[in-house]
Amino acid sequence: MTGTATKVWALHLGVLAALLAAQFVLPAYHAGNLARIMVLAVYAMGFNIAFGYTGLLSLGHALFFGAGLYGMGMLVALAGWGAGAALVAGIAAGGAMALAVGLLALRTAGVSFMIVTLMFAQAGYLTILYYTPYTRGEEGIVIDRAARVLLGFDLSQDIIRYFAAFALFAAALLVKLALVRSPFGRVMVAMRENEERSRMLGYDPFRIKLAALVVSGIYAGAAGAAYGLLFGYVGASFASIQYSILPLLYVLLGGAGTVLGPFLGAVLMFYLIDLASGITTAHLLVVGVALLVLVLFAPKGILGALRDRGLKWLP
Amino acid sequence: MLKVRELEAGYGAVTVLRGLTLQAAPGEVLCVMGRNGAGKSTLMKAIMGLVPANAGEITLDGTRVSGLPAHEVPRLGIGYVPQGRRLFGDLTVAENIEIGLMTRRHGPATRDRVLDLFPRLRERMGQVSRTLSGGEQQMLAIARALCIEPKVLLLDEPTEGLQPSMIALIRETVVALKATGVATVLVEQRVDAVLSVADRVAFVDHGRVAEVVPAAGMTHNSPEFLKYVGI
Amino acid sequence: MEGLVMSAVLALTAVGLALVFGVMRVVNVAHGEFFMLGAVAAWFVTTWIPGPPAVGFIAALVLCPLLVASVAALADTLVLKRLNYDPDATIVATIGLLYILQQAALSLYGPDARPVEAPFTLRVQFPWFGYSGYKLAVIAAAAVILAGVWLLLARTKIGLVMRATQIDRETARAFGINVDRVYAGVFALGAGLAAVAAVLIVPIQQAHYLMGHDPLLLSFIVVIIGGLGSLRGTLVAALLIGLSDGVISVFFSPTLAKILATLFVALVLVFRPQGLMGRRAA
Amino acid sequence: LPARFASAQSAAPIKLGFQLHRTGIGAAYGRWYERTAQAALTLVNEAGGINGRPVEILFEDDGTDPKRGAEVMEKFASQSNCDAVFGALFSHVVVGTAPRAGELKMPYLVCSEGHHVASGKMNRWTLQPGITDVKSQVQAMAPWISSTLGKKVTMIFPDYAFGHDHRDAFVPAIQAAGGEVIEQIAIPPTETSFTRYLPRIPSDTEVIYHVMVGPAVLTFVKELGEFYGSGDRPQIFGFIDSLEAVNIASPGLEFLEGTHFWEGHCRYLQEDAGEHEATYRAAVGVDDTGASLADAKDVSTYAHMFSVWETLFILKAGMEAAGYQGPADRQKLVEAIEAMTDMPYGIEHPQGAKTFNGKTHQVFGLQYISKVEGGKLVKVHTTSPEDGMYPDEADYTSMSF
Amino acid sequence: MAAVALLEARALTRHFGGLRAVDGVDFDLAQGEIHALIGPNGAGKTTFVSLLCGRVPVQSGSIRFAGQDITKMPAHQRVRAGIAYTFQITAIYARLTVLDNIALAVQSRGAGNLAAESMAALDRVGLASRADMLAGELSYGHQRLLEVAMGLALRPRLLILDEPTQGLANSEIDAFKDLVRGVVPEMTVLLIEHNMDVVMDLAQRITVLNFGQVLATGTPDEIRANPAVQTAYLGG
Ligand SMILES: Nc1ncnc2c1ncn2[C@@H]1O[C@H](COP(=O)(O)OP(=O)(O)OP(=O)(O)O)[C@@H](O)[C@H]1O
Ligand SMILES: Nc1ncnc2c1ncn2[C@@H]1O[C@H](COP(=O)(O)OP(=O)(O)OP(=O)(O)O)[C@@H](O)[C@H]1O
Ligand SMILES: [Mg+2]
Ligand SMILES: [Mg+2]
Repeated sequence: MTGTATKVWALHLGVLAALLAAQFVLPAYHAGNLARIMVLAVYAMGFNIAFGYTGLLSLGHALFFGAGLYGMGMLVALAGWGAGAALVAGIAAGGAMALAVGLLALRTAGVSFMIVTLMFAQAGYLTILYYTPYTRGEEGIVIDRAARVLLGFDLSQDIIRYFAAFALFAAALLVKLALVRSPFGRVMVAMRENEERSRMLGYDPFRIKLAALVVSGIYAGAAGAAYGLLFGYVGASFASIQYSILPLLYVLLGGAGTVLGPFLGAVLMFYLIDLASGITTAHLLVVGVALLVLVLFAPKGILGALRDRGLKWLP
Repeated sequence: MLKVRELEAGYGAVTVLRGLTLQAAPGEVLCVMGRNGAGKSTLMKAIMGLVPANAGEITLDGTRVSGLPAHEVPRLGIGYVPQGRRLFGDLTVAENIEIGLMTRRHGPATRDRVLDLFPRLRERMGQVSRTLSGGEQQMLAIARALCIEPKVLLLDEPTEGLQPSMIALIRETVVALKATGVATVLVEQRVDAVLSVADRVAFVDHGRVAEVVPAAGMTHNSPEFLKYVGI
Repeated sequence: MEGLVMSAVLALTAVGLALVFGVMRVVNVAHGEFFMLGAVAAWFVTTWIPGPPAVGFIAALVLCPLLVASVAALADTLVLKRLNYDPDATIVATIGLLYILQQAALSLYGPDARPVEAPFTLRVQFPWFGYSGYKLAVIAAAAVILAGVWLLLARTKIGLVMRATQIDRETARAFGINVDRVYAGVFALGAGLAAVAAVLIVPIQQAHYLMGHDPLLLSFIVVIIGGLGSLRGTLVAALLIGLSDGVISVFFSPTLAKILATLFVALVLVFRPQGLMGRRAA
Repeated sequence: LPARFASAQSAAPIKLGFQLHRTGIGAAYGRWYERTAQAALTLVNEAGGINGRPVEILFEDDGTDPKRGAEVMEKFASQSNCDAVFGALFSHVVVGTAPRAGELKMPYLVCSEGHHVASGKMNRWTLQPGITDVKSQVQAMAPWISSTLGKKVTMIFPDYAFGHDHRDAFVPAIQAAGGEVIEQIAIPPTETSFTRYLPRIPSDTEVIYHVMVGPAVLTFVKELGEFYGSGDRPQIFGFIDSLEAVNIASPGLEFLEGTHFWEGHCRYLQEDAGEHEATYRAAVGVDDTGASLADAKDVSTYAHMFSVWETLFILKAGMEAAGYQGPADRQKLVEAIEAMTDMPYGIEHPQGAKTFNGKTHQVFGLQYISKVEGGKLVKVHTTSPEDGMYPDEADYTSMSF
Repeated sequence: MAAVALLEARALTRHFGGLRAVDGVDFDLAQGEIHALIGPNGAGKTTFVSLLCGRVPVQSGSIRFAGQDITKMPAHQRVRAGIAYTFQITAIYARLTVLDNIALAVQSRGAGNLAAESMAALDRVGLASRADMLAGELSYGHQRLLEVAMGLALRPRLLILDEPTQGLANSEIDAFKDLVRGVVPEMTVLLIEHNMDVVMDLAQRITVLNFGQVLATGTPDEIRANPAVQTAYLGG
C-alpha cells in the first residue's frame, strides 16, 4: 500500500519538477506552448473528474470554461476589476454554472445528459453572441495588458506567465491526485461503475455527481479565467462546441480516469497539430490518421494502456 | 457426436480451460458439474466460438467447429441456452423464435414442433419477452435454441432461479429431448436434478475434466460429488 | 414550410445516426462528415454528368449514398471493428475520421461553397410570396425514404436481425447472426441515409466542406429527444426542432429565439429523460 | 543565391510569417491569400528583395481559430524568428492574436476589414495598412445608396460582431445622407436557411442592404430570389463578401441581375482599369472574370485579396525606410509604417491610391460599387477618399511599445 | 415470536401499468429473525423488497422501520438507516477490484480502519485471497458471494438477500447457510429463495407471495403443509 503511495507521489512530483525545470531548458517556443498546454490541461483535468472518474460524459464543458473566461473578462474589461478578484470571480462562475447546469441536467443520465449539457452550452454560446455590445461576440475582446497584473506580477511576461500557468497546473494536479485517492474519489468511481449499486450502499448519486460536476466546473472555470488573463483574449469561440469536445479528446487520448492523462493528451494533441502542419498542407489528414493509429494501439488512451500493461498502480 | 479435445481457452491473459476433453453422443445427456469458477460456462462459450480456443479442437460429427467464426457454429446444428437466459428482451416471443428459426432457415413446421413442447409459449407469442416470468423466459430460451433443430444442445444452468415446479418442467423437457436423438450438454449445480436426467456426469476442476462417471448407480452420497462440488 | 424542409432533411440524417447509435452504441462524431461527403460527391457527379440537371441529380441521388456507404463500411471494418466498438475509443476514432474526411474534401473539392442545380425549377407562387417546388419535392422524397426505412426495420428479417444484434450481440452470434456484417451494414446504411439527405439538400444549400457540423449536432439532439430506438420519436423530434425556433421567433428576436428554443428543448429532455417516445430504462 | 541580392553577408533572407486560413471557415479566402502572397513575393524577390535581401514567407495554418492564431504567432516569433507577420483576415483571429503580437513585439499587419484596429482596441504592433475598415467602407457607400437606389433601407445582416459593425456604421451614415433604415433583420449565426426571415422585409422598402458571410450566403441570395420571384422587388445592395469565391453565373443566382454590390476591388476587368491591373491579375493568376487562369470554375476572393499584395509591399517600403536589419529593428519598422501617409496608385497598390493614418494604424482608400449586368459585375461608381473619412478614435503613436 | 417488530409494512402496493406486482401487502419482520420470502416467478418478491429498501417508490401504503416512518425516505438514506439489499441480478463494480468493492461498503458506514475492516469482511465469505482481482473476472458464483459480502459489510440492521444462492455450488451453499446463521440475531435477515432446502433450513418464518399478495405466512412446517402453497408454488 505505502509502496504504491510512494511511487504515485514520486511520479507526480517528478512530473511537476520536470515542468518547473522545463522553463529553464526548453527553447522559448516550447516553453510558451507548455504554458498554454498546462492551462488547457487544467481544463481537461476538470473534464476528467466528471467524465473519467464519475462517468458523466458532458458535451457542454465549454460553458464552464466560457463562464470562467467571460466571468473574468467582463469584470476586467467592463467593470474594471483587478486581475485577482476577477480570477476568483471567474473560478466561481465556472463552479456556479456547473451547479446550475448540474441541478437540471443531472436529472438525466447517459446520452441524455450528454445532449442536455450540449444544448445548455449551445445556449450559452449563442448568448455570448447575442450580447455582442458587451462581449463583442465571436470577435472577442482583448484584456488590457495593464489589467493583467496579479499580485504585482505582470502576466504578459513570458516567464511569469509560465510560472503562473505552472502554479495553477500544479495546484490542480495535486488537488486532483488527492481527490481521486481519497474515499470520495472512490465513491465518484463507484458512480461511474454502477450507480444503482452505489445508491444501495447508502450513497446519494445526485449529490455526489453534482459535487463532482461542480469541482469539474471549478477546474474549467479556473482554466478559462487563467487563459484569459494569461493570453489576453476572451472570445466566443472558446465557448463553442469544439471546445467541449477538445477536453474529451485530450482525456481519451491520455487515458480517461487517470490523473496525468489529460495533460499527456493535451501535449500530444498540440504537437500533433503543430508538427503535422509543419510537414504538409493537408495536416488534418495526418492528425486524423494519427488519431486512428493511436486509438487502435491504445484504445484506453496512453496511460490507460500502460495501466493495463502492468502499471496497475497508476492513479 | 460432439468431441472436445485438449481444449485451451480463456479471457485475454487469463487461461480458464486447460486441456479439457469430453464428448457427447446423440441421445445422451451429459451433465457438467464443478465448483464456481471451474470454467463450465467458459466451456459452453468456447464451443459456441464466443471465446476463442487457444489450443485443442472441437468437432461435430467430424467437422471442425473450433476456429470457425462464432456465427457459423450454430449453423452446424449446435443450440445454446446461455446462463441467465439472455433473451432478446425487447423482442416478442414470436420474434425470439423467429431468430432461432432463421439460424438454419427452418420454417413453420419446426416452429410448430417446438411450440408443441411449450404450449404456454404459444399463448404468449405477442408478449414482449422481457415481461415473461422467469420460468417462461427459460422455456423461451430453450425453445429458441430448439428452433435450430440442433444435433447438440448446450444448456447452462437452466434451472437457476426457478420455482420448484418450473424446475420439474425443464427437467421433463430435457428428458423428452433425449428421445429425439439430441446430444445434450447440461451444466447443473443441483445434485438431484443431475441424478434425475443425466446419463453421464463430467466433473470439471480447474479447467479440466477430472472424471466422467455414468450416472446410473450414483447417489447423493457418491464420493465424486464430495470431491468436486463439495457435498 | 421552411421548417418542414429542414425537418425532412434532419429526420433522414437523424434516422441514420439513430440506427448507428441504437444498434452499435457508437457515438459517430463523423456522421456529419458523411452528410458533407454526400453533398460534395453530389456536386462532382452533377458536374461530370452532361445533359439536363435532372439526369445528373438522379445519378447523384443513386451514386452518392452508395459511395458514402462504402466509405463507411470500410471505416467500420478497418477501424471500428478492431476497437470492438468500445464506446470511448470509437469517439476518438470517429473524430479521426472526421479530420480525414474533412481534409479529403478540402483537398479534392476545395473550401468554396458550390451549388448544385435543382432537377427542376418549378415555382409555386402564392399571392404574397413564391415558393420553390423543389422544396416540396424534398419533403415528399424524405417521407418516402423514411417510410422505406421503417418498413425495412419493422417488417423485414433484416430489421429483426438488426434489433436482435442491438439487444445482445453475443447471443445474436450464438444464433448464426454475422454481427460483423450487421454492424458494417448498419454503419453503411446510417451513412448512406445522411448522404441521401445531403443530396436532397444541395440544390437548396450548397456543398461546403464544413457543412457537416450543424447536421451532426442537430441529429444528435433529435435522436435523443425523440427517444432512442423510436423511429416515430425521431420524426416527431425532427419536426419539433425544425419548427420550434421558427415559432418562437415570432415573439422574440431570431437569435434570442434560438437561445430560448435550445433551452426549451433541453428542458424537455430534463423532465422527460427517456425522450418523447422512448421507453424509460429499467 | 542569385547575384542580384546585394552582398553575401546580408543575404540571409528576411522571414515573414503568414497567418493563413488554410482550414476552418476562412479556407475559401486562405487559398487565394496564399496565392496572392506568393505572387507578390515573386515580384519582390525578382526586384531584388528587401534591402538587398531575399524574402521568404512562412505559411502556417491558423485553422481560422483565435487560439491557434495566437499559437502560430508564437511559432513565428519564437521558433522561426520571423521579422514580421501578416495575412490574417477573420477578425476573431486578429483580435485573438494581437495581444500575443504585442507581447512578442512582433509587427502584425492584418488584412482584416474589421474596425477593431482603428477603434484603438489593439496595440502599437498591430496595423491594418492593406485595406480600408468596414466603418469607412460603409460610410463611403451610404450617400450613393441614398441618392441613387432609395431612401428607405432594410438591412439584413448576421447577428454577430461583423454584422453589428455594419449596422452601427450604416444607420448613422444613411441618416446623414438623408435616408433611413426602416427595418433591421439580424440573422442568427447558426442559420442555414433564410426564407422565414424574408417576410419581415417591409413592403415599402426601397433598398435591401444585405451583408452575409460564410458558406450559407449563396442560399441566402437564392432564397431572396425565390422570395421575390420575377415580380417587383426593391433595389438590392449587397456586400460582395456574400459572393466572394462564388461564380455570379451559378445556378440560382440569376436573380442578382440588376442588383448592386460593394467591391473592394473589381472582380471583372473594367474598361477603365488602371495600367497595373493587367500585371497584377497575371501575377496572381486571375483572368478577366476574376477566376483562376488554370480553372475557370475557381473564382477568386478578388475584392479582398489585394490587401495581402499591398501589405507585402508596405512591409517592403517600411523595412527599406527603416533600414531594417533584423528582429532588433522591428520597432523601427512599425515606426516607419506609422510615418507613411500617401500610398499612390502603382503596382504596389493596384487597387487604388490610399492614405495611411499612422495614429489609428488604418489605411483609407477607394471603394467601388458595381452592378450585375449580363452576369458580370460592372463598376458604376467609385467613392472618393473623403467619403470614408471619420475622426480618429485612437492614437497608437502615443502608446508605448 | 415475542420479539419487537423491526419493520412493519401496511397495505403496500405497487402496480406497473395494469400489472399488480405488489398488491396491498401487510408484512412484519421481528427483530433478529431469519424470514424467507418465497413464491412463484413473477410473484412480486423482488418488487416487494425493492419497496422496502427504496429502489422502487411506494405507490400506496406505508413502511415503518425501527419505529420510524420511512415510506418516503430515499433509498440511500434507508441504507444509512440500516437496510441493506443484495441484488438478485448481480450488481457489483465489475471493473474495480474485489477489495475496492468491499471498501465502498465499509466506508459508507464510516468505518475507522478501512483497509483492515474491508479485508475482514472479505475473509468472512472466503474471498480474501481474491482481494486484488477485478470483480468482473470472478466467476458467477463468486460474484454472488461478493454481492452478499457487500451487504454484510454495511453492518445493517436488516439484511435483504434476493436469491443469494443462485449459481452457488452446493459446498458454497453450506458455507453460506453458516454465514447467515452467524449474523443473527444482531442483524435481521429477509431472504428471497427458490432453493427450498435453504429456505427450510434457515428460515424461522416464511411468507409466500403470489400475484402480488400474501398467500400464507408461518413456520416452515406450516408452509410445507399448506395446500395452497403446494399448488401455487411447490408444484405437484
Ligand atoms: N469476462 C471474463 N474475463 C476474465 N475472466 C473471466 C471472465 N469471465 C469468467 N472469467 C473467469 O473464468 C473462470 C471460469 O468462469 P466461468 O464463468 O466459466 O465459471 P463457471 O464454472 O461457469 O462458474 P459458475 O458456476 O459460477 O457459473 C473464473 O475464474 C472467472 O473468474
Ligand atoms: N420496472 C418494471 N416495469 C414493469 N413491470 C415490472 C417491473 N419490475 C417488475 N415488473 C413485473 O412485476 C412482476 C413481479 O416481478 P418481480 O421481479 O417482483 O418477481 P419475483 O417474484 O422477484 O420473480 P423471480 O422469482 O422470477 O425473481 C413481474 O411480472 C415483472 O415482470
Ligand atoms: Mg457459469
Ligand atoms: Mg426476483
